[in-house]
Amino acid sequence: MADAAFWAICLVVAPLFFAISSFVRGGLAHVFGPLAAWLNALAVLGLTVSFARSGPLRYAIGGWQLPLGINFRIDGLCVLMLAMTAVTGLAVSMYALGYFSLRIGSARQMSRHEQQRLFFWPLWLLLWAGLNGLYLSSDLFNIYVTLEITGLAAVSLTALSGKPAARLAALRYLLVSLLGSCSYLLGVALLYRCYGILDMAALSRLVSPGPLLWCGLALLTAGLLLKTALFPLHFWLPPAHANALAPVSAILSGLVVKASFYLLLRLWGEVFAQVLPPAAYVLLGALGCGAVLWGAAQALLQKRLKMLIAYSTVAQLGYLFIALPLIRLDPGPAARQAVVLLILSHACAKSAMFMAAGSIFLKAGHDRIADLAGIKEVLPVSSFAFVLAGVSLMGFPPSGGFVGKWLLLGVSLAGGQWWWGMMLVTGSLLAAGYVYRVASRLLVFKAPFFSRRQAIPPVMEWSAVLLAVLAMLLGLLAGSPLELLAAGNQVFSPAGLEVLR
Amino acid sequence: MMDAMGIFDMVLALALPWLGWRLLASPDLFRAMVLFISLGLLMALTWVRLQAPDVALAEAAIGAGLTGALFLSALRRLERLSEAERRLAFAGKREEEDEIPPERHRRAKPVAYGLALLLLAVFVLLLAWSLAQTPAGGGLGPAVGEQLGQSGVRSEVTAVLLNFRGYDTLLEVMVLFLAALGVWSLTRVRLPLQDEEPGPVLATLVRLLAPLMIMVAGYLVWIGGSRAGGAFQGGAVLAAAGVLLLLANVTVVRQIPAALLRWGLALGPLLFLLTAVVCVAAGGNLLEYPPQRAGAWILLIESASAVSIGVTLAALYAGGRPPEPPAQDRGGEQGPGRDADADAGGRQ
Amino acid sequence: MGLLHNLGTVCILLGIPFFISGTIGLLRFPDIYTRLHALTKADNVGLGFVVLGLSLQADGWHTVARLLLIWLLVLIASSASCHLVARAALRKKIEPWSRP
Amino acid sequence: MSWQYSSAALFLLLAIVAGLGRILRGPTAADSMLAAQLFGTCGVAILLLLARGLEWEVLQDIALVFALLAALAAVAFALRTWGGTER
Amino acid sequence: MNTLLFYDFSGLALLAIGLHGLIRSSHPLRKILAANLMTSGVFLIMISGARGTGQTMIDPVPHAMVLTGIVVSVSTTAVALVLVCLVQETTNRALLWQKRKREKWGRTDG
Repeated sequence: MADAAFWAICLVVAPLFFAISSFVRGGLAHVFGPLAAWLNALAVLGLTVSFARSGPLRYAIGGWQLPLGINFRIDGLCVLMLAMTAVTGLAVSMYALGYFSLRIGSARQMSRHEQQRLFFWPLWLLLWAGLNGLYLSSDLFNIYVTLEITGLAAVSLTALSGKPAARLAALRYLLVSLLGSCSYLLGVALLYRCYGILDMAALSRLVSPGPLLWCGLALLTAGLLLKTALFPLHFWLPPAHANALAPVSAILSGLVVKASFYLLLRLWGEVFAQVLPPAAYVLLGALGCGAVLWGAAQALLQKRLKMLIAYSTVAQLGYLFIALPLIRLDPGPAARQAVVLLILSHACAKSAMFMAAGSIFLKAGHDRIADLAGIKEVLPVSSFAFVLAGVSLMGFPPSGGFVGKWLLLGVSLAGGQWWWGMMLVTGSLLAAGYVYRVASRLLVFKAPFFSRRQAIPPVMEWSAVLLAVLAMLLGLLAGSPLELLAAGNQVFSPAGLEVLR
Repeated sequence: MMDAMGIFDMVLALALPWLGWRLLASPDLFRAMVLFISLGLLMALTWVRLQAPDVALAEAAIGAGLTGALFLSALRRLERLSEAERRLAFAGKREEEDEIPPERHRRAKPVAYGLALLLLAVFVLLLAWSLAQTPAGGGLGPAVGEQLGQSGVRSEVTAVLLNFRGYDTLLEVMVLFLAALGVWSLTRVRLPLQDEEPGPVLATLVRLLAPLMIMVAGYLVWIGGSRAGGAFQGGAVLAAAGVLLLLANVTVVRQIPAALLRWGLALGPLLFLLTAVVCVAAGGNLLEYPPQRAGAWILLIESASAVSIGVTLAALYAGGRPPEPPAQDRGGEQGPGRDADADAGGRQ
Repeated sequence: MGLLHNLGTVCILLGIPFFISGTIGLLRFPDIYTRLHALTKADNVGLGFVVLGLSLQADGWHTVARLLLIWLLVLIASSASCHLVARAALRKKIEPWSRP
Repeated sequence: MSWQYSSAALFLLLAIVAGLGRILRGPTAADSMLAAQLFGTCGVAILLLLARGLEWEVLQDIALVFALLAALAAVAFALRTWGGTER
Repeated sequence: MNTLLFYDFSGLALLAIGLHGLIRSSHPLRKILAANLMTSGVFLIMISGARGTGQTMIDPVPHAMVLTGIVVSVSTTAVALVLVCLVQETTNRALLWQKRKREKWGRTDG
């Protein structure tokens, strides 16, 4: 019975089960968490193998056929996103294992530290189950519920650090995600009222231009843009990602933001591809350019390391939105493969960066960039991980970011719209700016660095390095994941839809 | 011309936005919350007029009962803080504040606000026009009607919730569990000091109403199969009983051991998950009940979920995790009085 | 059978003026304590008449029993809450209205 | 649905809306507490009349839950003033 | 203009009022009240769309969606309210909002 459907069920049921059991048996939380992480990695491996063999699959939950029941749709893009979540999630879980095993000095923080350790694992596993459910499901309302699980778990994790700034950021994050979910729900309601169907694949065949369709689609997109923190709506992201605990920031920036972009990619690339005018794609691309410029500018000005990384997330998301008009421009697979590659490499690189920053913060006691000089003497591995992740974020060959941007550059020049390519290049230069700003502090040799006697467990440093190396190697071994994408089906071109029945 | 029920609909449809507007515009927060509860009850009447009895029950129990009680307890906590704040008169007892970015007060420029209002108005008009344009297309009603036979229950909404789209409800119960988990991770519950016994009238009222509420909750879960009712509505009424007990500060509620509470929260989600997995083990798809005994499975899931929903919503009203017994809290840091969690630095 | 139905209708129509008088009392009375009287006493009698009328027209004893249970519950709840509200008002030292 | 039920229900709804007018204007917070009272009686009456008029048994269950919830709201409002005060 | 559109427009009005309140109001409790108003407006639009033309059966799927939506909105509201109390407690300054006038209970009290 070890076919793709079985592994898909394990991907949703296992994290939920371990989340509940780690809540009930608080003492064993730090055992259930990593166990669930390894099981998840195993399930994704099984899913990839059986998917490569048997091709795309639709699984009817509860045995009810399409118009009524909810379906899992397992295709190339879904497997890649699950693999990204599994790999990054495994690295973050190992990092968190080390992070929470640290004994914090004073007794006063003992119970606070104890609470964080107890509640981190159930919240993180519920978030993970929400992400897996979101990538697998092909039903718009079911995706609304998984978005809620992911959003609520992310807010609770942000507020877990207990500091006033983190709680204020969590409250603002919650209000924004409340507004986003409400507009997404209204969009789903209007589409259901118009077409009477909730499934994405079926909807893409029924869709025809009409006033209610435009309103519904506009609301869906507005809700998802709020949750992806695209440029004008990004105000809630930096404080939330910077003030959270180190493993939580890695999860938020690496994985949670990707879920809503994945949905936008599905809706704009596949479901409503025929109906949407090119001008809409150009608008999103323009907002993406704004995000790249504004994010990079802010990152250059930041004094705190984690704020710099958070603003770099805003900038990197801009690249993904620049890829949308290019997908519309080029019928071939190049732009689609590029955007998937950018998503994968950003997830690994950004998580590695936040993990390294977390180790640096624990060792230095602060994260002011100006005073970090000479830390490489004390934390060589984490500094190397940070710089390596920064380099792959910049899009330096052979990293995944480089291959993605190179493909996009090719598409934009071939299609004659050179301004997207030009924006990619300036964005990369700006990214180089803020990465070198930090790297120069980390790598330069300076007077002995005053640091706490805090011994950083090696698992924390090496999980960050491995993830950074993976982000770097993604460019070289880009072949296998991308042919997975093709093997499944031409995800976004109309030809692919017939396969989905 | 318009018969009496047509006027009834018109009055109701006009009363809702009017009440919503006055609610947000009212200067006093307590009155805003009373109006919010009245709006919830009027909304329940609207659901009755729109032939949605299940939603009317849920709106009355959760929308008006639970959410209103949540708001009132939050307002009470905030006011108690402002009083305590005045007593402290900023004596500087606060630990050195974590460096919070100074909030640039974006003066609400009238131009930007006017523009946003205009944009909102245009979009609402566009939406209104397009709603009027498109006839309400036939939804999945007929499809549900055909398959109702094999769903094991007679009420359509319960069939859709528990069988056709059972996966949604599984994730739904997880959302509630997650909310309780989030609230527990944020703070510890602050039980009000018992400075005076609740009056005799209140005590008898609670002694009368609480058991009746629990009975009605059981009735709603049982009737859920054939008529309006079910796990959510039953759970909500159960939670209303819990809220009543918490409000009247009944001492038995405080002695509930934390372990029992944890199992109460985890029972529904865990059982739902296990039945889903057992269906797979029995050879069907996820959540595919054996056809002939689907009704029994659904009732089992509903009753377990109702208990858990009741406990979860009451825990949400309590607003924090139960105080740990001193033995477990090795750190001995029993945050006296206000549980000032804020400890700057140390953990980022 | 028509007699019971008509009697029921008469009872229902008798109940409505009580509700209206309760509402008018609520609107026009000078202070909280008198409004409490208006609302609690008049409306409950009105509800009693409506329940009586409906039970006359009811098709079975179980409906009558259910209606009476609901009415009894409303009676208990409104009298208790009237007491609680009045006590709360007194605690807030709201002076009862006296003829100027 | 025969006229007496629908007209009675209409009058009761107008009574509720008029009552809400008082709650909006009511000078003291105690006046706002009357809302629960108002819905407890008029709301339940409307539901019972609609139950009989539309021949719909379910509405009586809703009326029962309404009565319970109005009682809970009234207790919540009243306790609002002198409930246990934390330190 | 059948009665169906009454409830549609009423839901739309609730949505607009809620959105305006969410943006305009400064006290976080009012923001959460406004958010709940918005979701009620969305539910009203969903359910009034479910009542097909006269003779066709009522469509139960929007009812199930609204039930799920109500439970989601009560969970989010509960977490939001606890967060507001904590933010007020620890920072003691209304950072998210500027307190133009102190929301005091009973100010209008007799």
